[in-house]
Amino acid sequence: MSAEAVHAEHGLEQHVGVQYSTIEQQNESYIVGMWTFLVTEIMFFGALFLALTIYRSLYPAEFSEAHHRLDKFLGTVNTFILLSSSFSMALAVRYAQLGQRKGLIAMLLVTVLFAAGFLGVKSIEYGTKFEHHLFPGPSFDFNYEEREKQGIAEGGMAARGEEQAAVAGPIGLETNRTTGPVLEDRKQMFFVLYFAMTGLHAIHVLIGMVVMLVIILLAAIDHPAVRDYIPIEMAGLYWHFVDIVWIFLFPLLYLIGH
Amino acid sequence: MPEEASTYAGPYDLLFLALTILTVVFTFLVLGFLIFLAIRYRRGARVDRSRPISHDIRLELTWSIIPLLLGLGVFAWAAVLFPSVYRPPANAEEIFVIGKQWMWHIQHPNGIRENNELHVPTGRPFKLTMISQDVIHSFFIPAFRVKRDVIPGRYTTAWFQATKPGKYHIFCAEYCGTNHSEMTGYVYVLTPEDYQRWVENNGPSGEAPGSTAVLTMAEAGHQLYTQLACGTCHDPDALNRGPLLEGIYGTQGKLPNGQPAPVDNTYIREWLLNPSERLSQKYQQSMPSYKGQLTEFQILQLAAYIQSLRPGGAQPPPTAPSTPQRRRRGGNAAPIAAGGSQPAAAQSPQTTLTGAAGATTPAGAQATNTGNQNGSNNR
Amino acid sequence: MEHHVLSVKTYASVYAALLVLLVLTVVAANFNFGTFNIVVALIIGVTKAVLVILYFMGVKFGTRLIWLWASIGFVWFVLLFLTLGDYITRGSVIGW
Amino acid sequence: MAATTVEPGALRERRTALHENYLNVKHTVASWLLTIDHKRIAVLYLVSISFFFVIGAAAAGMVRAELTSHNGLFLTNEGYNKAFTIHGIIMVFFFLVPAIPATLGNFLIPLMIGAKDLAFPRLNLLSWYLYISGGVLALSALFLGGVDTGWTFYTPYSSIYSNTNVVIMILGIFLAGFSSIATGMNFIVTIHKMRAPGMTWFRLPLFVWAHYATSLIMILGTPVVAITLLLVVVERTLHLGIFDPALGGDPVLFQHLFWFYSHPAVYIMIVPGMGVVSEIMACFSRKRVFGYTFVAFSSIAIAVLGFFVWGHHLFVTSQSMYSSMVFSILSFLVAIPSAIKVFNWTATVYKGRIWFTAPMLYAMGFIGLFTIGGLTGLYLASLAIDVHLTDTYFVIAHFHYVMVGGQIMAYLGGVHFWWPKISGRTYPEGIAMLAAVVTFIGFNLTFFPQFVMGYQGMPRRYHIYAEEFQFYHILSTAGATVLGVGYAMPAFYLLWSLRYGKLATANPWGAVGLEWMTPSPPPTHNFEDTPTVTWEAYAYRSDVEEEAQADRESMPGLGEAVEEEAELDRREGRTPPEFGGAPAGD
Repeated sequence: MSAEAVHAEHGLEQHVGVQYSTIEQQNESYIVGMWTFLVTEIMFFGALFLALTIYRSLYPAEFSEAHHRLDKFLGTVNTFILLSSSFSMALAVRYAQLGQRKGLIAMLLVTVLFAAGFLGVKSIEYGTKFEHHLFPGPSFDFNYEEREKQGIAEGGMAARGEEQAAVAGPIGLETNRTTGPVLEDRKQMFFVLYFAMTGLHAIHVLIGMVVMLVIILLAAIDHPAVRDYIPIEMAGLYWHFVDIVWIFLFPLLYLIGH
Repeated sequence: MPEEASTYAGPYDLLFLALTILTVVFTFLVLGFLIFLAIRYRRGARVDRSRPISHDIRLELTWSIIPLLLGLGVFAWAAVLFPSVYRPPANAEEIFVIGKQWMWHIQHPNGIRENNELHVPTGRPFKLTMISQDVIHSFFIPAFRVKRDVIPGRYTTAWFQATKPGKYHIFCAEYCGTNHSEMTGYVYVLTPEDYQRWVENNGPSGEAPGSTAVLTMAEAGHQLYTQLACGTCHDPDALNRGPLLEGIYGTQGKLPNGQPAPVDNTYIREWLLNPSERLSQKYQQSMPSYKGQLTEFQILQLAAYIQSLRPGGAQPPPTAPSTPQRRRRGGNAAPIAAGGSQPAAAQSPQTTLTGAAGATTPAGAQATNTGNQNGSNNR
Repeated sequence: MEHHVLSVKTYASVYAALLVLLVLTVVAANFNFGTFNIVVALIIGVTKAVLVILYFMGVKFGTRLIWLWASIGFVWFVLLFLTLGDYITRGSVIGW
Repeated sequence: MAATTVEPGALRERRTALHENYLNVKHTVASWLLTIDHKRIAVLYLVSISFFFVIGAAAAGMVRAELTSHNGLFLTNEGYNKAFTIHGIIMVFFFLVPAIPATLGNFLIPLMIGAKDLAFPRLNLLSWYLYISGGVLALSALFLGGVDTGWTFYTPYSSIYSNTNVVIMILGIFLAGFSSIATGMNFIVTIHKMRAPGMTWFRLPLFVWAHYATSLIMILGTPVVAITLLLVVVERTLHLGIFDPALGGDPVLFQHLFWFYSHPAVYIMIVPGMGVVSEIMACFSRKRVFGYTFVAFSSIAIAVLGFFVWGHHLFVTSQSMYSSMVFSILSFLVAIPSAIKVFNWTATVYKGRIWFTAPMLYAMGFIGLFTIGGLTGLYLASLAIDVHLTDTYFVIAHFHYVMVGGQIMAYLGGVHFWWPKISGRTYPEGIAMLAAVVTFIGFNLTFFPQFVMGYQGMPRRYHIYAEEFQFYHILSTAGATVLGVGYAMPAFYLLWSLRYGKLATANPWGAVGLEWMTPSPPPTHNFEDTPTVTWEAYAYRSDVEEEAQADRESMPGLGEAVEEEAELDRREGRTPPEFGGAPAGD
């Protein structure tokens, strides 16, 4: 049985797990472990980025047209918010390394507020998309907003469908599988990917918020689990990763394509 | 050794044989050495074990590089053969294959339809243009060593030139649902003379009772063109509401999303199903989407019609090239020997070509009314 | 693992650089460089990501092991895009 | 029983029986279900994957029985589709992927590198619970009526057309995937950071190298298939188009993403088996594995190159010609490290002292079957040849040779080899050797005919098939019966040995390696003192004249083990001499 090593640094007490022999070994194990986890996260998002790239290359015109429906201003605001939250998170980790509990709590609170702000803006964006029938599915109607502006939104797709039928004539032929009145599949594909990617990202933001809130609570009662800076550093790595995902989502979804 | 019945089967089997020899030699080499050494150096055996070696870089490199070279040789051989697998020769005649759960629909350019059966003559190359109506299938003729996935939403091609008359399996090789193992059929390879006779008899009796005579693909496409009132915009006298179609096939066009592409079946399919209003402003009226309203066959028929339109504006479709003069089905000859296809149904007298024009069930509807009992009972 | 406490000033300058890059990418999006739109956006994005990784995530001062694992993910991410090879060359040969 | 001749000595045997070990330290159910001891978790995994193996094997039995008749024997079309789907899903995701890593790997990696546990013991337990929850979901999908998509879940069949329990099954696989990711993360960090002092990378047993390579694939590939299957769920439940061609999607993209994981996943299944075989070959040849460095790096090469070859599953699916050519040549490249391994194992035997035991027979069987399986893989990597062979029984035969012939032979060999260490008992050697031979014969009888009928064009997933294939199918089913007997035998005698087997000494095989230097079964924290490694891996010496003494005296590693065991009492209480150095970092 190895004696439990106690390591003091910057006045922090760290508990060494029985499987480790030194605190350095334990610390680096946790950080490397976190990085391997982030690697899986990269690959997790990777498949979606690949799908986005492929469908964009297959349907460049449609994707370009569709991406103009995203709110560039709100997207920029959100990027700003996330970058700022990354900054505050980095400072939080710094306070943790220095063992300054108050600074840690304050910076984490700021980060949580930024995260909440991000989700708030995101929900406004999502709400607008729902309102404009841009959420993919049977109610998807790419031109809804345009026609609403022109005051002929009544009837929506139904009217459009009839119009189509009138043009095509009642041919009564054997049909392919009915796909509903959706004619703008490829523009819809953009929104499928938009919601899938930003949705998955938003879930990650939410998880990050929960983690930070837990750390704040534990730090507030000076729980031994967070006296050590490693848990905060791990949370920080995760949070910066979430930020990086957005750094790429923002231009690829909101900006690219003319 | 499975039967070789196409021009591709011979080269294929040669490569297969070479690889098999390689495999057998290597397997026996490795296993022989392993067993020999294991017995020779078994515990208790009095053999010389002095100076054992635990590594030897030259040996390692030898047995890395030799297999690598052999492997690259096999790769090269297979890669040289590969481009010919799916690239049809220029003179190949086209056959259209539609896969659907759980049946193969086949249509020859001359209009003959078959279900789960395919009649071809020896000595002529055929190009298969294939698309699926639902899930992914795979058109597989083992005797020809030909296989290609049949994918929804996209044309795939394969080709073959049969060499040996006979009856060979068609399988669906990609799992496609409940009756996957029954999505089979036969390809009947006939001598050119037998094939000629078979064509003259209009092939199997696959038509619905009361339907019209067999239209060529282009004729059926013309019917559809009329029926869908495509002429409103695309006829020469349509005041330029839409682009003229004469001679457009094979030229360079623009896809609905603005990308340049050659005008071919894929191109026409794209315009029919996914037209874009944005890019058709040149014309007064935009192209509607026919998504969900045309079968895959009908799309191919329209494409065949457009292909048949030569510059100069001749509206009546010419007869399909390189097929013998069509006759109405009358059963004047016995079924072809190898065929096994009994013209059981629809012995009724045939009406003329235009008989059903304007009715609600033109050529396309026949795809569903598969009166053909041959395909499903052949097993 | 030696941990390396960076100064607030370092973090602040990285943050400032990130904001500048953000402005840059938004401004650049207003110009049409054709196919280079995506290149420009990606260059800026990668720069931002590298800044975050090196400084905020502390990889710059990490051990070799951390460097290894921080890079593996991105290498494999690129590997995934081998798939594009299929889509780019599809249809370039008749029959395929 | 040769197993106990190496280290006789009643005193030590009594000690082995009485010492406190991971098995007898506590007996409550909770002490098992809440354990964070890697060895207990390995046992939990061993029991659970055996359970899933039985289910998968039952489905295989149904499939084989059904195929004796060319018109279908007792299953409907749907029933047959569900049977082979269950067989595939259970065997791949719930047996083959976790089989060696989660049981033997979990048990042995800390022991082999001289660690007290994995780096993250709780994560390890979580991984087992994820696996079990995934398994429960998969079983509920089965009992709610099954799934008929095949284990490949190709769209659009799985996302739109199938009306079976695809969603539940996918969620089950999703959870099992995360269990696999957790295991992989744990192994990687453990191997990097937890090695005992002196245990440098090139002193690691090849088993550990193989698991490092496997873990790479687990954490780099699994997330891709997880998100892909999740997209299928989204497409099914919300009717969005991602892979649906009717909505502008590309069904082939699914295949790309699926095989990006699932081809490397084949190496998840086979590489750990290669690690096991390296251990066994070295031990029973009494020789260092020939070309240690080459074998070690070939594992990594297989893992890395394995990620470049997925496109060879798409040669006939309309993948572009150039893309296919690139994937084909890369597939040939990945064959080289596999060939290197096979040649090196063969060379290991040269001038060794071969001790024929059940594990050795399994290992030799593995080499034989893997050679055939690997070489037939070249057929499928060859562009033109694959066109005819893909989706036929040739493919079935090929991957069963690799995954069943290879992996399960290695798994059984490993279980026998380390059974004394895991259970503290020895198994009956004679019957075990018989079982190995029966398995080998049964396997070849089952799957060799499938090569022949595959070449003749028998498509996979058919239960109504052309009559000319029936002969081969009957042969195959007969072989499967023999194979079934071969698999059932170990289940009986291993269970029997738990109670009636002889007590095992710490090192019944006279093997070299840290895991043999601790009592059987090991105590909870593996080593009483953290060992310091001063010798190379596989420090067997075979240049001995006197065979009688060789086992005891001529091998430094074994010598130390024997000595340590003999002097255990005297050494107790003494502080370990070399302990305290920095952990072997890199």
